[in-house]
Amino acid sequence: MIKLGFYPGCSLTGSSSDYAESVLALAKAFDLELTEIPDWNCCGATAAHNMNKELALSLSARILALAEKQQMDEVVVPCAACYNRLSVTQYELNKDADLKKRICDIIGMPINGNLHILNVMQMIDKYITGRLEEKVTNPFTRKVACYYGCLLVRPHDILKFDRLEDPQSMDVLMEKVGAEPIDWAFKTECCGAGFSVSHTDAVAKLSGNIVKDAADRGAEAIIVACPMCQSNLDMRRAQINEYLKKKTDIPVIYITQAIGLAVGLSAKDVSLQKLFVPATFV
Amino acid sequence: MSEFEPKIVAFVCNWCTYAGADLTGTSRMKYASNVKIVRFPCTGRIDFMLLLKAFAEGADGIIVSGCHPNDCHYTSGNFHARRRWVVFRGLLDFMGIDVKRIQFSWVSAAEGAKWAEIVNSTVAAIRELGPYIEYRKAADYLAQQEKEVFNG
Amino acid sequence: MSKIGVFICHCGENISATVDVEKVAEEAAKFDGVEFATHYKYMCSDPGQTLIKNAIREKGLTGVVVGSCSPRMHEPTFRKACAEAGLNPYMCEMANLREHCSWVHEKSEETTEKAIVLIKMLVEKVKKNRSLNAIKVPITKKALVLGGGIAGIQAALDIANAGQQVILVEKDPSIGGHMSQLSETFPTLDCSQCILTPRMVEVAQHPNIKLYNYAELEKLEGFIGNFKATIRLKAKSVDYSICTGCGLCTTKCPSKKIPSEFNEGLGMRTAIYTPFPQAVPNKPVIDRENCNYYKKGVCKICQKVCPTGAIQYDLPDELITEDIGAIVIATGFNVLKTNFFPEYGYGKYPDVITGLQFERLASASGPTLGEIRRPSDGKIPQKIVFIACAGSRDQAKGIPYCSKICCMYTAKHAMLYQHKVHGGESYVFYMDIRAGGKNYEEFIRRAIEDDGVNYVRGRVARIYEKDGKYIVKGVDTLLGSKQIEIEADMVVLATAGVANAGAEELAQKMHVSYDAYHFFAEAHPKLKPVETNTAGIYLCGACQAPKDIPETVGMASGAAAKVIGLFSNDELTREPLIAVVNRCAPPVFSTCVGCFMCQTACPYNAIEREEIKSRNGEVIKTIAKVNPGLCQGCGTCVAFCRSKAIDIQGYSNEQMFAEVMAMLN
Amino acid sequence: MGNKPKAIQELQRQTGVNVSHCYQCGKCTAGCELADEMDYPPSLLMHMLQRGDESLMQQLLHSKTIWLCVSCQNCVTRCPMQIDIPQIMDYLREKSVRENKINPESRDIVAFHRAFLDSVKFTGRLYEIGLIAGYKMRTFHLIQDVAMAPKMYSRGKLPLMPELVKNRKHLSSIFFKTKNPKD
Repeated sequence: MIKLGFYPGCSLTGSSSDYAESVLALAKAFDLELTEIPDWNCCGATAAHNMNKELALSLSARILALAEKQQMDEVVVPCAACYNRLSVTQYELNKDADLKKRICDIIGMPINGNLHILNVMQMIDKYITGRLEEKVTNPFTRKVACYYGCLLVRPHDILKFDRLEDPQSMDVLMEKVGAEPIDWAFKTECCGAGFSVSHTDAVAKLSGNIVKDAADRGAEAIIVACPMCQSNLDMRRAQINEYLKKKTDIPVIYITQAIGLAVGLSAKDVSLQKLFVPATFV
Repeated sequence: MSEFEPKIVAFVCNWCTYAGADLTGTSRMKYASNVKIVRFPCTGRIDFMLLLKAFAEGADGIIVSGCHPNDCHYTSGNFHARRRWVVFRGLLDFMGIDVKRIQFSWVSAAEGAKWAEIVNSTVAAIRELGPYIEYRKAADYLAQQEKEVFNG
Repeated sequence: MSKIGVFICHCGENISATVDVEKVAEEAAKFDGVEFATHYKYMCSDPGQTLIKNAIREKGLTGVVVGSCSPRMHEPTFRKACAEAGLNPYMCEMANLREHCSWVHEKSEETTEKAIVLIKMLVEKVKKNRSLNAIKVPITKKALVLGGGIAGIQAALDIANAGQQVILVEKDPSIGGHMSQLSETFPTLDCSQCILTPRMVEVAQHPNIKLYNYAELEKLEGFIGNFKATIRLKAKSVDYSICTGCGLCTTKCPSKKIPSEFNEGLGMRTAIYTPFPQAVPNKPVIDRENCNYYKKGVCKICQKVCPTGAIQYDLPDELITEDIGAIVIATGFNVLKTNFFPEYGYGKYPDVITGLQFERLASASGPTLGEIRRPSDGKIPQKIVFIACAGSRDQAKGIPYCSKICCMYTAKHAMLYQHKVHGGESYVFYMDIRAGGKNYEEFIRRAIEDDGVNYVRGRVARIYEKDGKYIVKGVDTLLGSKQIEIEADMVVLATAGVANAGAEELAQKMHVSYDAYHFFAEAHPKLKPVETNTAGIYLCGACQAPKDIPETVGMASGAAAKVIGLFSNDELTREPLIAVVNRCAPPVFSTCVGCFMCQTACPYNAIEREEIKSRNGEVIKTIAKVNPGLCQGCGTCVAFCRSKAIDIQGYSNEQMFAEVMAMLN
Repeated sequence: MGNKPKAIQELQRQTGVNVSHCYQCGKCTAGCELADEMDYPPSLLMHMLQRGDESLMQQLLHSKTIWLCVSCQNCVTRCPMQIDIPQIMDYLREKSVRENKINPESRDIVAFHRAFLDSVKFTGRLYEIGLIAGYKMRTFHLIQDVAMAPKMYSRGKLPLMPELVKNRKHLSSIFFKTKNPKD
């Protein structure tokens, strides 16, 4: 049993509980033990760094400090936004000793700044890939559009994950479980992110373009690894369809759900029933 | 302390820093007159024993300057100088000579302003550190010791 | 006992305005060993020099110190004056009272004081100076030109036409370079091949030019006038002395699917090939990596069909050495073609091509015989987008410089497209139009005004494919930064001009410097544009920076003129400021202990081993010896020498110590 | 940095971005997902900062642009000069809030951010019902998305009780110490 730190983030306790459940189910299936960072708080997301940089850094810093206190070496952060905020915060604090001191004073906790922050692809790549193909019992034989969004790959200098334009990590994993990833044009375009509530029109447009391109190119599912992307593409489908003036029914599935299904977990295990746009082919 | 005018020796290469210092002149930029330049063909030529000699003879500070890395007129002389400087710095530490008394820098033929800046900042830094007498003291002491040994 | 003369120059008022020159002369006269000291308004003027010469003769001076401007300015002047008066020129030193004293300090006692110390330093140095004689070296009157593009061709022809011998080395099977790939040339639109091929033939037929195609410089030793170049003649597998160039082999070769370098991958070639029909020499080589025989051991079809029996599979690479006196580097450039533009899909989308590929499409001798067709499906693009500055001026991609030629060739491409595809629509995305050059601006205007090319000021963010079209997402910054999207059939990237892949290695082989982008560095950006920092090695064309044809040709003729100038003498004079290893009487012979640390430090391989032998031939001692022809006088060896056996003339240990001591005491 | 206007010097000090680096190629705007909704697209914003004019700075602080930027980082990723425009956006937003210059049309967005932070402030984690309630109170968009709530609830995506951080004192001290005077 490999033990890893785990930072679910707020969305995964609420509107994206299906993501959390599928991550945990997949981890369990591969003997990974994910331990939550005790008493974790919200990373501050877009709101904090839009309004108050110091607050944004402090909120994320507290999480890093708590993880370090538990002597965690690696922390799995499935939410792309949290993954981004935590990585950027650690980077900025390591870069600027004065800033680090100031932030540590604010949170009243020390920070070393050598935590390994893993997104879901990195977790799978590091601890699951080797055993993945042999465990596939129910290949996910669908044409899929892997959608990365902004926060997994940018800023590249800090995250150093995959390549910037036309990233491949999800495509490679999906191929391993029998899917046929398509080449499409909106892999890293923004879905509208934090405007989900406050500027729904923009979300409908940006997410609409993404859904349309995937559907036009014959994808049967959009694969994601970010709760914001998922909720915008899935839960906002009504507004999207209105914008597109067309009914699209392509489901938006977390990569952990898709891989989970492929390795024999049930639809219920990976909370597939929670999708707004149902995956009818499963 | 304000009365103290440090003596500073600058060991520079002919192609970059000497020419850069010429440019400082042609641009009529002013700097402190404490620094006097000794011209070498290349920083690679600079025998660091000369630096010790300069301290022994009463220098309060030293500037060593040549072409930027990769710009050496002789391709690699400045790299040798840089390596030598790294080793030499360790030696200075060991001998208890304050490394701050030596300013090692790159000034190209186009950096007249940078030369003036380096001279002025070095003069200010050395003025801050005060006259350098420890080395001479040590040298005198050693000479004395030597004499005693030989005389018996 | 030294008899030193000190001469203080006022330099008009340049020195005397802040330095009390009279006092300096007065104080200098009191220095030990100074025979005579004076000051004068302009020491470099004729009367000033006469003053020095007379003093040398009358007072019998053994050394001279001139306190005036920088020695970088007038050292040759005063040394020459001394020589004319019978004093060894290397007994003259200059104290820099102007650039390092009067101009950088205010008028004050300290300034005068500093001037006095500067004079004292040089007086003490000159006391330790020794008479030196200039070194004479013979010159081998044969030039090596590296690279057979238009730069190399021009340089070789100019040198050869001046009656000197030239060896031209080209790495590819044919000379011609990038210019032979071009369709038409700006700003006149005359056909590139039509103006180039006669020159190529002239090279092949010139009695003074020896051409080595399919060859590369392996090693370079020696120094100006006396280089020794080792050249690798890559195995061609074809005996050129028998081959008639009939081309039968190339038509019968079964490996036909090799992307042609000449056609930038848009056409195919065979394994035994001449790159293009007008190649010089027009004889084939076998590309061993792609030949069936070399890969699988069977085939030999070319050998069977060859009417003269010229195919020889077991010919190895050959190394030859040539003595040469000067080198012209004309190795050219390349265009960025790697996977550098993920946002533009270059390498992923077949119809997103480079400017050089477009040249091949537009060329009458190209894969489409001059018709503009999409590489993917052969359709004629009805809407085409050109993107300028693809890679250039792009710090993020590591190329902050402007590639200089792209503005012009992009206008040319758009113009050619409009001429060839009637009713076609062309767009050029640009940031600035740089059209400095005779008739260049007019050319751009013609593209816009007469041929109706749409120029859009802005950069393209990304390109993606949708239903067989390429969606180009750009911006028009002149419409208040308005986004625009063009559905194009084809996209041409004006990719940056970059240094050749092997440029760095070649530079290191020849000891010439290069810049951060691996372009070779000229000795002076303005006044020595064709020289390198290494004497006897010259530069021309795009190996120094991207440049167009007229500029390249001009530079090539410039480099040729330098070579011809050098060869107009039989001997070369060099400054004797070089290192020497001391020698003394037996049984010591030299304080050199033979550790050869100096050898590892020397950037010029100038340190040799010298064996000292007894009368009966036994080796008593091996010591270092400096080759005076190779030594450039950097002195790095001097600082390395543990036993103080090696010293450099003009900057000897004695001299430098004397200077430092004089300054501080 | 010497002769630049104070406001631009301050911007450079805070963000590390030298606005002079921009040469107005427009690649940021070309790739920006929201540029067509912005009153000043990113490249225009950069040029306004380059001019250094105080009235232009005021226009930016009052702009919709700064609130429309979703920090997707497309611009900086593709910028040939690697100019960190999202950092500038963060800086201008914070300044706009501090100086009370938020564009009226962007109030919804700001209201959402505030509601978000409030929620975090009180519970330590985001409590979505609380967030939406707070947002609605601030904007009076009372009926927006009411249809979604039951769907979310039925899928277990909308817990009715907030998750609470135990050490809420620690959280409020962080909020207190980083407090923005105008907030």
